[in-house]
Amino acid sequence: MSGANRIAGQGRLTPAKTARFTFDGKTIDALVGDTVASALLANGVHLVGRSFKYHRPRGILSAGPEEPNALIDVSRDAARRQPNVRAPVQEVFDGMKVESQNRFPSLAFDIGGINNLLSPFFAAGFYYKTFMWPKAAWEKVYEPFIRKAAGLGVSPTEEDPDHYANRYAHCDVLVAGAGVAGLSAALAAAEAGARVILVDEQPEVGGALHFDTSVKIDGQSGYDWAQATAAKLKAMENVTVLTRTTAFGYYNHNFVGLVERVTDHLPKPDKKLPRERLWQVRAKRVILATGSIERHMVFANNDRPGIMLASAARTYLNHFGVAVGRKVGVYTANDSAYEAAFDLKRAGVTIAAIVDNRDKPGDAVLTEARRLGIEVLTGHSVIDTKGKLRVSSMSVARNGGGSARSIAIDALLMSAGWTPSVHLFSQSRGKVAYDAATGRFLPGTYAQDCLSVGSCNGTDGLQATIEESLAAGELMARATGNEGGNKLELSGENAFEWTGGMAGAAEGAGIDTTVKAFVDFQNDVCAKDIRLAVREGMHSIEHIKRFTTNGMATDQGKLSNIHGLAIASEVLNREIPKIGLTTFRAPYTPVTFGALISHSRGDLFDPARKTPMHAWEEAHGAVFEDVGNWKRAWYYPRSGETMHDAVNRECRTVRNAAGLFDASTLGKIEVVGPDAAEFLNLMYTNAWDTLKPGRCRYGIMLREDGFVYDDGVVGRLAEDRFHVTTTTGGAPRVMNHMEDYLQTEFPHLKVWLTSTTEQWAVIAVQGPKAREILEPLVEGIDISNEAFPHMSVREGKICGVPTRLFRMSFTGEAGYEVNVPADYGQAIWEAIWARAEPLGACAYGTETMHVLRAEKGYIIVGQDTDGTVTPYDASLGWAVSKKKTDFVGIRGLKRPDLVKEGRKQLVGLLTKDPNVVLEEGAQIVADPNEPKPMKMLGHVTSSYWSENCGRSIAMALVAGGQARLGQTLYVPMPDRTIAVEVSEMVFVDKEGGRLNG
Amino acid sequence: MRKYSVFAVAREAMRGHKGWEAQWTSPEPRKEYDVIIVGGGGHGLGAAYYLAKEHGITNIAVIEKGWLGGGNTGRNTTIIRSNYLYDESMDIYEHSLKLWEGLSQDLNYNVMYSPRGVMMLSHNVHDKQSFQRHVHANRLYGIDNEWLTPQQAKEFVPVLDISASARYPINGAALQRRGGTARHDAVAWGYARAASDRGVHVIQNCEVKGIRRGPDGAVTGVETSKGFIGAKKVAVSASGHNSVILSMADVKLPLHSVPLQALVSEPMKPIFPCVVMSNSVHAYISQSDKGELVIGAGTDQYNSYSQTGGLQIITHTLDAICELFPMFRRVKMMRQWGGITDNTPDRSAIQGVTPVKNLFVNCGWGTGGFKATPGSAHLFAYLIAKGEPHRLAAGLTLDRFRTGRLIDEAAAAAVAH
Amino acid sequence: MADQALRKAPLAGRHGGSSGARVTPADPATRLALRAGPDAIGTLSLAFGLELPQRPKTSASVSGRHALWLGPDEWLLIDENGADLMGIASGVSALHSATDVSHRNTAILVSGPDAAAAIAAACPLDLGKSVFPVGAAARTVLGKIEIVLLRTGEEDYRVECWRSFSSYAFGMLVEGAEDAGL
Amino acid sequence: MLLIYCPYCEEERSELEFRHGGDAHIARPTNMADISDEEFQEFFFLRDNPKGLIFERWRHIHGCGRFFNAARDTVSDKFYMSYKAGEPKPDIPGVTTATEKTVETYEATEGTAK
Repeated sequence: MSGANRIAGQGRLTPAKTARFTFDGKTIDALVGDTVASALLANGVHLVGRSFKYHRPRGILSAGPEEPNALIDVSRDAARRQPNVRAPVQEVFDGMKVESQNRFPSLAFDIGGINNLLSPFFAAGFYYKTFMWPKAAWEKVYEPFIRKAAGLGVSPTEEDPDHYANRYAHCDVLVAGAGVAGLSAALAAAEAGARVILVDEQPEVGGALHFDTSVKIDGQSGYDWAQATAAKLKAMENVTVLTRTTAFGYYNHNFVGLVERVTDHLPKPDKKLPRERLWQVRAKRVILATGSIERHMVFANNDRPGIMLASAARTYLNHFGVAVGRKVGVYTANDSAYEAAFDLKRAGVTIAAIVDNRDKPGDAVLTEARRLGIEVLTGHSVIDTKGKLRVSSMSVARNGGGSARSIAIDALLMSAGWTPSVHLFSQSRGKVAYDAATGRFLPGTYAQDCLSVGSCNGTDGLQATIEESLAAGELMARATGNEGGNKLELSGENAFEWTGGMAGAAEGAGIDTTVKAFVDFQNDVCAKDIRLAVREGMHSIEHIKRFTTNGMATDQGKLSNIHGLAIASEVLNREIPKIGLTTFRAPYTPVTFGALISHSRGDLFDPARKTPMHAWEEAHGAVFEDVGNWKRAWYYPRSGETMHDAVNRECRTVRNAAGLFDASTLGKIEVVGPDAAEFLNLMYTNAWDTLKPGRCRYGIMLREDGFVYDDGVVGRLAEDRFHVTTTTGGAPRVMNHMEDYLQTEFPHLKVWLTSTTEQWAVIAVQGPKAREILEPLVEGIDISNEAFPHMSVREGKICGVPTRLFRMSFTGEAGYEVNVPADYGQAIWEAIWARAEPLGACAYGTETMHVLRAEKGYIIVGQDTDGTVTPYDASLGWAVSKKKTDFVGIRGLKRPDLVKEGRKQLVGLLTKDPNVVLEEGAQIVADPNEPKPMKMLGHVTSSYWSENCGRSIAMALVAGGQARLGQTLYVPMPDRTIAVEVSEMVFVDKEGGRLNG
Repeated sequence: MRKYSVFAVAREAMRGHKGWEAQWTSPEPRKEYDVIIVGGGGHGLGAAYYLAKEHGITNIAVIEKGWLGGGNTGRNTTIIRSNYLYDESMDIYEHSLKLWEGLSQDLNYNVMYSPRGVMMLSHNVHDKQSFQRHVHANRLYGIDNEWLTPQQAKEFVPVLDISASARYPINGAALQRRGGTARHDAVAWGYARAASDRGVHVIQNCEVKGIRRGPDGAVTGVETSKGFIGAKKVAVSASGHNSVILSMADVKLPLHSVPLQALVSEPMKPIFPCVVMSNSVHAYISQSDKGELVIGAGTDQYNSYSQTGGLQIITHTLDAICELFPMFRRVKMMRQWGGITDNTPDRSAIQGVTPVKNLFVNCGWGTGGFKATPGSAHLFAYLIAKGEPHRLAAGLTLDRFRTGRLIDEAAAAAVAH
Repeated sequence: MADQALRKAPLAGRHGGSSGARVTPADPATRLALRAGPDAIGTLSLAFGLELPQRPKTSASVSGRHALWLGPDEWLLIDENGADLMGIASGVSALHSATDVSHRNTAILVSGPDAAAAIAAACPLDLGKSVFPVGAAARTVLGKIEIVLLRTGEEDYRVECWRSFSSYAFGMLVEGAEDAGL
Repeated sequence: MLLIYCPYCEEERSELEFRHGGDAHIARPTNMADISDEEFQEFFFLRDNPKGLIFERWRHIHGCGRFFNAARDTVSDKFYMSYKAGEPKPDIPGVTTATEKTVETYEATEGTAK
């Protein structure tokens, strides 16, 4: 039922629990617990994918995340589709849809396979040498062709409906990997009382115990011991065990990123479950028990479907109960592959031969092979294979020459030995060291508080691994202050100790430059390509990698790196460590963007800040604009009004009657203490000690380099208390800027700062009827012109609520800004509105605010200034104290280029045709007929239709602007040139009488 | 040197590619050179090439601590554009872009310059003002850069979400069609091959340990891990490490070096046609010829020479990418990495003489040096040969930090570029 | 003379979370940003009726009034009963700065066995029992915003944030609570 | 993501709570108005940008709010110590320069291809 190659009595899956999915439309019967790879193999499907460059048929190489070939597209529904999934990692579930990738029209017949025939032309780096003529053809012809042929899966095109979660976690000891080593270490640390997190990428703990059935620990089978140990750990309060969880990145200061796959194996996941959960772990200590990965053998045509790693075949048999073939060959340079042959043989599979590249395999495995009647060809190599969509035979020859013998097979298992997984160690910035005796890179110098144990540390032997791991677990627990527990002891035994291993091309990979002996399967990098790279002068392993793309595929060189290095080493005749190792970078295996962003999507992507009056504004039809994180009412269109209509109406209304404006987003800082005035003297260009309580002043803040940083109105509430306002966008940085100077430059000053931006809702009431609107609502403040003149502040009540009432104006009209505690904002707004509306007032938004202030020539920092403008450039020289001996920016202002003639200065611009509104950002020239590049004198910073003036108005930064008043300049646009006259910046009420109205 | 061509490739294909020679030679250093260039990245190798080609100086060594192109040349996201704001910036980047347009042919090396367009998304009124200022300035200078409506932007990049319901809706975009990408390694290799062909010595694994000066204070050569090498002129172009090298001659620079991170996704079939940048949501993205989405992240906040950075920088960038392109949430990050960028206070480069005679510096390209490679190299060669800056690089001199004549692209480049 | 206006809390009507972690808006409270040097601590403590904490990450609480250590010269005072904290401060002559932030902040209560895990969805602080016991308080971050966190019970936390960020904070805590409660 | 010891909070906290504040121990001249252009350039722009030991400012902006100083290695990113603002620059015994190689190097290129 679940596949013809399922062997009764083998494996750990339950035959009664079945699942069904489709592969390229064909129904596949599987068992719950199968991976796509094991299910396909059980059903005799070996052809699973096509390679990247030559589109060669490819099968399943591995049983783990190192898989380079069997990449598939997995979907639950149209929007839940995931390309480039590793078939040996993806667990099956009922109803899943699996498609092969990178083939057209079908997996068995792929037109792209032509590339394989053309491969002599497509040698490594060929594209650097051609496609140069004609010039435009690269982008128009060659590149689109290459792009279409490359790539693997197809990107999702719909928004991902799944959600993802994040968890920050802290622990004493994080253990990465839950094989023998990791479980032992976690157990020892946990028994000592440490807060432990144990993670493993597989659905169940056990690591190599999944396939290595010869291991016994504490008298149990290794796999059973692992499950029992995990159960014990899970029951402990101080331990978190996470399976299906990959430690993908090891960052600074023992910060480790984990990704937990929560639902990808479930047929009908609960909608509440996140698809994946990101764990951001800060561990006091880390134990790396990441094991090792078996390498393939490099020989001619080593990539046919049916050729796979020996340990993978063992996993498929011992865990999934699947025989990967019926007549299986083995090609190895390592003892471990023999055990695959033994297991398969015992399960009834024919072993065609074990071809051992070595003259002398380990005695124990040799003896056992003979006992089982398996032919062993020592000192031999597989020099070629045959079989179009699945391997059908191997050619075997004695090393050093001699005639080849063809042996019929339907699967070929290979092992060139084991590569310790030092990825996380290396990501932690530890330095690996090459162990020449065993031909491995092993952890050398540690950079962080971590230890490697087990085979990733080069520890061979089960008992040695257990003892090392227990000791490490205890040591790390003790180092983090845990005193509990007793010393643990565990005994392990296994059938065979493994020896051997090789790196690089075996015999039969050929120095022949036409042989395809694959080093990197996915990227189709062959031994000959590496040799070519070296011939072309690529002597650094990084150059070799980049020139050939070896190790740059989705498996990031887990299988290919060491082979590539060994081949380069041989050609260059230099030892491996002299060629170097490419840097291991996170992630260990690819991680979805969704998991990495976790909650940061939709409303949680970025906070949308709303003022206390937002609901009213929304209800009254406001259109909002984004200003920093804030949503601000932009304008209030009435039925049938365009933006232009609405803004014109609002502008007229404010000047003729009055308007209400939500100014709550302006930054506010309470500056309190006996030295408050002295502090502000240093922070602003103006003088503050002369400001009387109850009065306000407009202040300019500079950076130390003399350029305008922020501005705002500051009110003095008492001798020792100021209410400072900042621009909306500038609020946080101004606060930080002030704290910086206060704490580090002027710590002797007795003054404290508190952000009060959000304490106050601010309602600006502006216009000739402003006083009439407010007067009856205000208690305890005489707001008459005499008692409360322009630029004053008082504390009192409005509608029974405490208020800080400012008499100030950013419109040029008589105006007030009503500050009330934020929770009362909407109620007070409504109360004011109830009086304002019958008097003909309107609510206005930021656009009208911009127009009105421009009519008065008031600048907006960040729009009319850009970080290169001094107060003098902005005609604000009057606000720079001449008496003070110090303020931030005093020296910067005097630098040669800041006092030079001809600087860009802020001026007004009037178009000759009053109906033409300039575009903001448009550039200004003196000679419109000058050829390009033209000399640009400056640009338009603000430009509006002014309904009140009945014409357009603009502000601009113009070189030597003040000296050009009255001059005609030009604004060349794509379709015409606009003539403008340089003018003063005040367009309405030049005398300022309305302010005091 | 054998010319690269389709015919050469075909000929070699017939004989197993046995005839290719080393792209550059790796000789032992001479006792003395006319010019030593410190830093074997694109800028340094390019300067050597142009010195040889245009100024007749061939007795040159390019000294590289690691492997050619192993610094920021080989670590960036390969964006090329010239739509900068200030004259000084337009001068250099447009000069560079013009050289990019003929670089493959000039070097006889396909650097895969691909003018697929660089689109900068505008999300609010402030963005629009700023981008239109760029568009107009570029137009009057003679640089292509056009303003697109949201609909026009979507026609160019079909995967763009221009709905009003986005957190930061798109209200337009600036597009430079001549902008695009190139193959970063090929730039280093192409210059190295062409320079080597003209007699330049390319010396790898040679670390500069000191700068020697004569009695008159002028440089006389460099101490290296391969011993002392004399030089009449020393030119430093060692991105990320310029402060360290220049400090050997007691020259202090207005630089701070910070890690800049980037990442690629797994390869996928073509879905993304050009480069898209967004300053407001802090993201930039393109798709490589291999099919990987290439995504630039931000810089870490602290000085570091570590070529690594924090995960939060990556996640922050991906937040923005997935906000702009929600279909990419199921795409996987395959590899992240970092480079060391040296940044100036005004985010514009420094190229010029130093207080030490015959010591020249090219630094401070920050997060955007790749696009400048040919232009910077070409003008740096002029500076080294003539002893004074070329007209197009005259604004990049060091004295602007004394006088205050800053080229403040910082505001325009709030996001790494 | 106008009537007392209606008060409208930013999170009015919101609720959420899971059986493992309930997320609810706190009632309005009065709050004070209090700054003072060491000399004034005694006098201020007396005036406010609780000992201003002087150790990092600690707080003091007396019948609904809390004083949270935020920095070496900085406390956040919260009075759940709405006492006039500014009034109390104005009676203290020792050098200090008191600023009313009652409306700047709003608070969210997270309660239940999975409360800590819910907060850990976006807060990098170690909330382990030994390092963040009942009474512990700290200013920290929650996703992209700043919060002040106070552990009020074994399974109870008070999350203070600025009002315009409260919707984001609430949404984040609800997502965290949903995931933590699974 | 760094783990930073705050001398005021007396414990290590996540980098997410901190903001870097540039080089430490650069005192603002008390006679600011009178310094020369060169002195201003030195004070405001020129930096050592050291590879190895750096003294830098941090602000625990989302914690206690305090500015403080730290000694760190810019190659390994390891902190040697943190100390309160205003305290003198400490001696970090035996540390002056880079402690490890920083770029991906390979050792030699002398060997030629076979």
